[in-house]
Amino acid sequence: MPRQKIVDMSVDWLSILDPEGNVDKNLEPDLDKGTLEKFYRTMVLTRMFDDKALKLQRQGRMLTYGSSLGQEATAVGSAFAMKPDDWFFPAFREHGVQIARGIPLKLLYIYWMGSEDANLTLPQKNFTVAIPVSTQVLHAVGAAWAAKLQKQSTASIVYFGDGATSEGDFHEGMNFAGVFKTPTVFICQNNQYAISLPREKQTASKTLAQKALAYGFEGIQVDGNDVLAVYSETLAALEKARSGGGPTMIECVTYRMGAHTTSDDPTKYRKAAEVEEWRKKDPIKRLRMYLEKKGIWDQGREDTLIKEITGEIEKAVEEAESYKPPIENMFKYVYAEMPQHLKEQMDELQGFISKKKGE
Amino acid sequence: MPRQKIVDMSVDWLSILDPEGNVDKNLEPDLDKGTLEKFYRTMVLTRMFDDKALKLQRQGRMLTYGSSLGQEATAVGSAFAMKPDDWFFPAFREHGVQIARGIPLKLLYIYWMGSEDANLTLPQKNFTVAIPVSTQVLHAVGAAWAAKLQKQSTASIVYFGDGATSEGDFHEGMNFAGVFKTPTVFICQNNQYAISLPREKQTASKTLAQKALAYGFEGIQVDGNDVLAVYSETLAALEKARSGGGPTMIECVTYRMGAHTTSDDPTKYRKAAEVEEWRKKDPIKRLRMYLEKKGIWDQGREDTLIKEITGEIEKAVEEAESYKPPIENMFKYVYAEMPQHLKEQMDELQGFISKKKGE
Amino acid sequence: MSLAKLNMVQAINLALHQEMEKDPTVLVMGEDVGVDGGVFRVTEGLINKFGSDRVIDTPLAESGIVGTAIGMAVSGLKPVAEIQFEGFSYMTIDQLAAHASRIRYRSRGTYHCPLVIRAPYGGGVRALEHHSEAVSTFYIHIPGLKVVIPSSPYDAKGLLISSIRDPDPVFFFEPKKLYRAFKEEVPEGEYTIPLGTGKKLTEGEDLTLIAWGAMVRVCQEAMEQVKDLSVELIDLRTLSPLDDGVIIDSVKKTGRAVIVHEEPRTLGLGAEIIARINEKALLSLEAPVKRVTGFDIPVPLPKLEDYYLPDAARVADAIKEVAAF
Amino acid sequence: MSLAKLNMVQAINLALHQEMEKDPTVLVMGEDVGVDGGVFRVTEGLINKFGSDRVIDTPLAESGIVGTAIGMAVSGLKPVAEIQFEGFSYMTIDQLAAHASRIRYRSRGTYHCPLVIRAPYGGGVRALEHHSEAVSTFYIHIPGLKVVIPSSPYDAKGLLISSIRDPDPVFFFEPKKLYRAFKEEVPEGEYTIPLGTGKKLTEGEDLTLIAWGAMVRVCQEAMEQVKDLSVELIDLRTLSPLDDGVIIDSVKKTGRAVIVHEEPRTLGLGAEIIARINEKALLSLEAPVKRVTGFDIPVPLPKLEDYYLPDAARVADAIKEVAAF
Ligand SMILES: Cc1ncc(C[n+]2csc(CCOP(=O)(O)OP(=O)(O)O)c2C)c(N)n1
Ligand SMILES: Cc1ncc(C[n+]2csc(CCOP(=O)(O)OP(=O)(O)O)c2C)c(N)n1
Ligand SMILES: [Mg+2]
Ligand SMILES: [Mg+2]
Repeated sequence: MPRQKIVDMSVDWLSILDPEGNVDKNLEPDLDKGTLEKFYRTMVLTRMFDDKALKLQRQGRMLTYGSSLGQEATAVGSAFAMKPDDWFFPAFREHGVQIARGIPLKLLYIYWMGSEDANLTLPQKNFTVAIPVSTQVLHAVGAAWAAKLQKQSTASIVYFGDGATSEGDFHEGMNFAGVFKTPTVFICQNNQYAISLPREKQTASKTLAQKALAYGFEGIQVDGNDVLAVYSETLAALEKARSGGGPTMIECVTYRMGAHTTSDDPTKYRKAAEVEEWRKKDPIKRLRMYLEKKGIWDQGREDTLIKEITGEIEKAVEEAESYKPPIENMFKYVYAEMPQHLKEQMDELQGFISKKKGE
Repeated sequence: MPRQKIVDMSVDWLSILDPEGNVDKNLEPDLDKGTLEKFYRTMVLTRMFDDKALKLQRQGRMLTYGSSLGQEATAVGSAFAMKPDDWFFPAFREHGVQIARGIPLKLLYIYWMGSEDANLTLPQKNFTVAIPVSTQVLHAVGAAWAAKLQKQSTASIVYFGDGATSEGDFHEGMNFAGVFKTPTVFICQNNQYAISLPREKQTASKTLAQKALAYGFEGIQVDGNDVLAVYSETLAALEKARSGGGPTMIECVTYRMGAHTTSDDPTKYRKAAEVEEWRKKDPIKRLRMYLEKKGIWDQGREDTLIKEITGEIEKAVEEAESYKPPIENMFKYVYAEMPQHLKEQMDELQGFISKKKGE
Repeated sequence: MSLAKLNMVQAINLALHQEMEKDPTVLVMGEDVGVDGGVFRVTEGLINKFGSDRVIDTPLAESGIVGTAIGMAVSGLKPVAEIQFEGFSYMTIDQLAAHASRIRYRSRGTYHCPLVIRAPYGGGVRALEHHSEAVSTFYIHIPGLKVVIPSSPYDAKGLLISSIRDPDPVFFFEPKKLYRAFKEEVPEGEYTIPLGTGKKLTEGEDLTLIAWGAMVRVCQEAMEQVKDLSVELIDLRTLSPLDDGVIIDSVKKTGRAVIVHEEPRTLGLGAEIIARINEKALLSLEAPVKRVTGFDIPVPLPKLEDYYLPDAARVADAIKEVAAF
Repeated sequence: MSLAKLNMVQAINLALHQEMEKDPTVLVMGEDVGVDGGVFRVTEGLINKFGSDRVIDTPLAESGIVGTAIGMAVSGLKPVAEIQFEGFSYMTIDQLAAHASRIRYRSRGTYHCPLVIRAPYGGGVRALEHHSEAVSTFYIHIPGLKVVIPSSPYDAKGLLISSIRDPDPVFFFEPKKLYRAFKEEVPEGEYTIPLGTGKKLTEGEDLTLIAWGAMVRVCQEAMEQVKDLSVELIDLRTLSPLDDGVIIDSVKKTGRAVIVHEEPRTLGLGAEIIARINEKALLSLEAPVKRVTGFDIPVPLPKLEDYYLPDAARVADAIKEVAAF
């Protein structure tokens, strides 16, 4: 047969909890009350953490900051699918995952206030924020590969945006993962924009999930504002990874409700109407409706929760703001042992500082 | 529908002329005698050019050289589908394309004997050899894009190997091509190896052609030892490109019959039996059988052709070997105008040379 | 020629407008340069005027941007490609070092590559990691590439026009600290400043002070603190090819020099400048040349960044030390 | 300790064998390093001994190799990654500059990155484009990364073992011209040479001659041509961190220096060495330090390559010139 079809491929879409809080009974994950409350609490905490950060930034008390408003389901749903021993590799918008993974709020604020010292006590298996887009994909594949080579049944999970799929490192990482069947879960937070560039202009492929097929493994698209879908699919992918089934890419279809960062003005490139459409799909609202329907949640609990979280955040901000990094930390962590030229440079700086003080 | 198939994709395979020289009548391209003879002649010339290069290399008269033995159909079939005005971007194994595009044999030998001066008279729209694997993919996309922006109906065509598909630049180039619908044809010479790495270990995807689907455009796999299939498919892809239909990737399934380069020993990583299997699929042999069946070719013409080509090659080698590049060319072509520090460095070198001569 | 008071962003924007108007082969490309007008608003307004075929929002891929721009440049266009922050320019080094800078050489003049890469540059704006780096060394060390960095709106316009018109690839770095730091009079019309020429900003007898980009301002401030000394301030403007003539002439006169840069000290351009002084004016030197630079560490996040960047006090201190040697 | 006569390829191969045997976390990865044994046969035999989980043939992707190796290093392995030729190392600069070199710094010691990148290095073997380049500057200028280049089989083994055991990332360059150029006695057992230390190969009074890698041999040849002069030859061995102590001590004694390197002159390490001499020993200098280097051009293809590379005659000439100054 001289002309014939030799490859046939497809991509699925998954949603479980719709914007009105209705659940698909066949797909509904079996989660107890406590777990659901934890999901909800962490999503609300993430949103309030975020909101506080934006306020601080406006007051000049923080660096440029990228809000995760609207993406809380993707972050929290995937994070709670992980085990503590799984490696987590964030981009820069994964506040929700970091919070769910137990990184103290105070450290997150210290980082975004401008000090690497936030990471002095970073809990293990949580990697540092990656600013250069998509570079962390390779690290996650390497860490997963290491686990596999060391016969550990742990996985690694890496986060990146729709824009990140255009970078060479994304490609090289996906390909290594396919070839070496590394236990890696690729979470693409497709929030529809890379700064001002809309998803359709980022790539001509119909979905981002289908990119996985180019590397010989499965890609799936889920409703990223549906915490149950994100959780279920991540859980399955991690389980598959840990048991030798290789990598999976999960495209979480969500929306960046806020600006790209505090330096960005999204009105330049998108319509208010579009944002309003997505507001109806809010991930927290729909989880709350689901919990209310289940009788797990009510206004009283909501009020208590908000009060509790407000207190936590105030305390974290206070602690973070009082932190002053020692100058020598600039030199101390470049190498395990400080080489001669850095000693000289540190002395030069410290000499200069004391001289100025003396003047 | 909470779980549903949302993307469906496929890849085709094409062959027209089988290893015994039998043609598929429905797909057979309508080529006149002269054209078919030109195909054949150029394939034989490529093989003999190559053979001579290997001999010269063994005698220390050439640099490391990568033979295209066995890949002549891919090179020549695709080259004759181009128009002179289409841009051609080679990797380093595209001797057959270069020959078909009219680059004098002498220049090819000068280059592989170790001088950039080969390119002093390189015919326009033929780009220089790219040594770093897959980097040229981006240039081809850029050139095609430029043509589109300038409203020229020309295409660009770029060659790379199976190994090249793993590089970030391949990915970025394919993605740009998809997004901007650039008139680019991507010819992947899948010769089954990247030095020692077999195709299956390069990527876990079933075909290389399907990688195009990740960028939203068509990929097809053709029998790369079938000059008619390669020609037909390239012709169609170029025509589509020139008329605004965007890019296409063509995976030509072929085999590197020789070593990776003259520095390589393929017995370290592959079996003789595998090579023998592929010898049966030789692209030149099958074209010759086809021509013979058509009554266009016979032993007499073969003998004449070989003699003619032998003469051409001898002459080209002789001319190439007598070429001595002027030393100042090292400095002359770094910038349009030689900056002061290079003048000083050139003077330094020339002063030193004349001093030594004087001693 | 009429003048307008412009900051550096406006001056660069004006240069882009004018060059695009004058030469239909000039185009602008990069991440968010179109509809958004660039994250620093440097390309604002261009897309409305020239359309999306000449002001192109690209996918997020730095090697892709530079690599496709090379293909365009080779086939007759003049792309001005933006890399959003200097800290992501590392991803372009391969295409620049292996290709853009060698196309003329490798093809023996059959092809050339009139490409400009623009990127914001350097520290002092309280930014995230990789957004405060001074990365010139990587590019200065690539033969066949030119490297330019202006220190004022006037120079920015003139140097950018020259870069666009240059037939060879140019990396044009824009000191982001100066983007909106001050305005000055900039001619409305076109003018060029030749690449490869430094400029004496002041004449002096006692000491030569050498800087570029944002450090020029720091040096000017420092000079206010050492008014008793006669300092000759040189703004290099082009880092490659290096105008060692202006440096050597000055050092021959003053016998003393201080070099100020944000780049990490080891193999920052200061090293090369000292090497050239050593080669061409050693006997004139009355004191070791002193470098006031970034340290050999990653640029710290903002809480410690001020300790990293040379400031007027450190520079003034160095001037006094060298003058007193 | 018993000795064997080994060339540099054999010495490196032995070091890899021994470190892999000793430490189960050490692994080798790269293009063609497994079944093929490496294009220069440096990793020959490893896969048979240690299997394909510890000697890994990777896909063709340099950033991928280094980036995944970083992930491995962070999680407790010690990858020794090969980049097939130095001219393809440009593709690794982003992962090295943005990540490997900063992981300890950024994480404040929570993570570190014990990674070795090996690559053949430099010219003189009549190779294709990008196969003859000396690219050290790019890596020396990255704070947090170490750069090593041996000049002999003995040093290659000792320095590679130190590099593998180093808790920080090291770029280990192997001068390919020396791979099989000569054999010398190399101890069978393990030994280390501390990183960051240069070595005096000869004691001398008249002039300090500084080199590394393949240029050390060129310098030794040159010294044969200037036997009337007493030359102190220093082999730096580690380019970063730079052992300026051994240089300064020597120059203080001799008052004259010649630096020889294959790297393009502008911002080759020679510049930094001159800067350090200027800073720490200027008053001892009796003549300008001279650089004999590659020119500021792309390395020419072999027909002109000999004019590019410093050779014994050029070095001898420079020595005479500086000595006579
Ligand atoms: C390599 C690189 N290029 C450019 C940038 C500047 N930048 C920061 S975020 C961003 C967009 C990222 O888009 P996406 O991957 O979709 O993630 P999102 O911001 O939407 O979460 C860009 C261009 C960067 N950080 N890294
Ligand atoms: C970026 C880069 N990495 C490594 C090499 C060394 N190298 C030359 S050819 C080659 C294999 C290429 O394989 P493929 O793309 O399949 O082309 P083929 O040689 O089979 O024609 C390698 C690894 C290179 N030239 N460029
Ligand atoms: Mg996004
Ligand atoms: Mg191949």
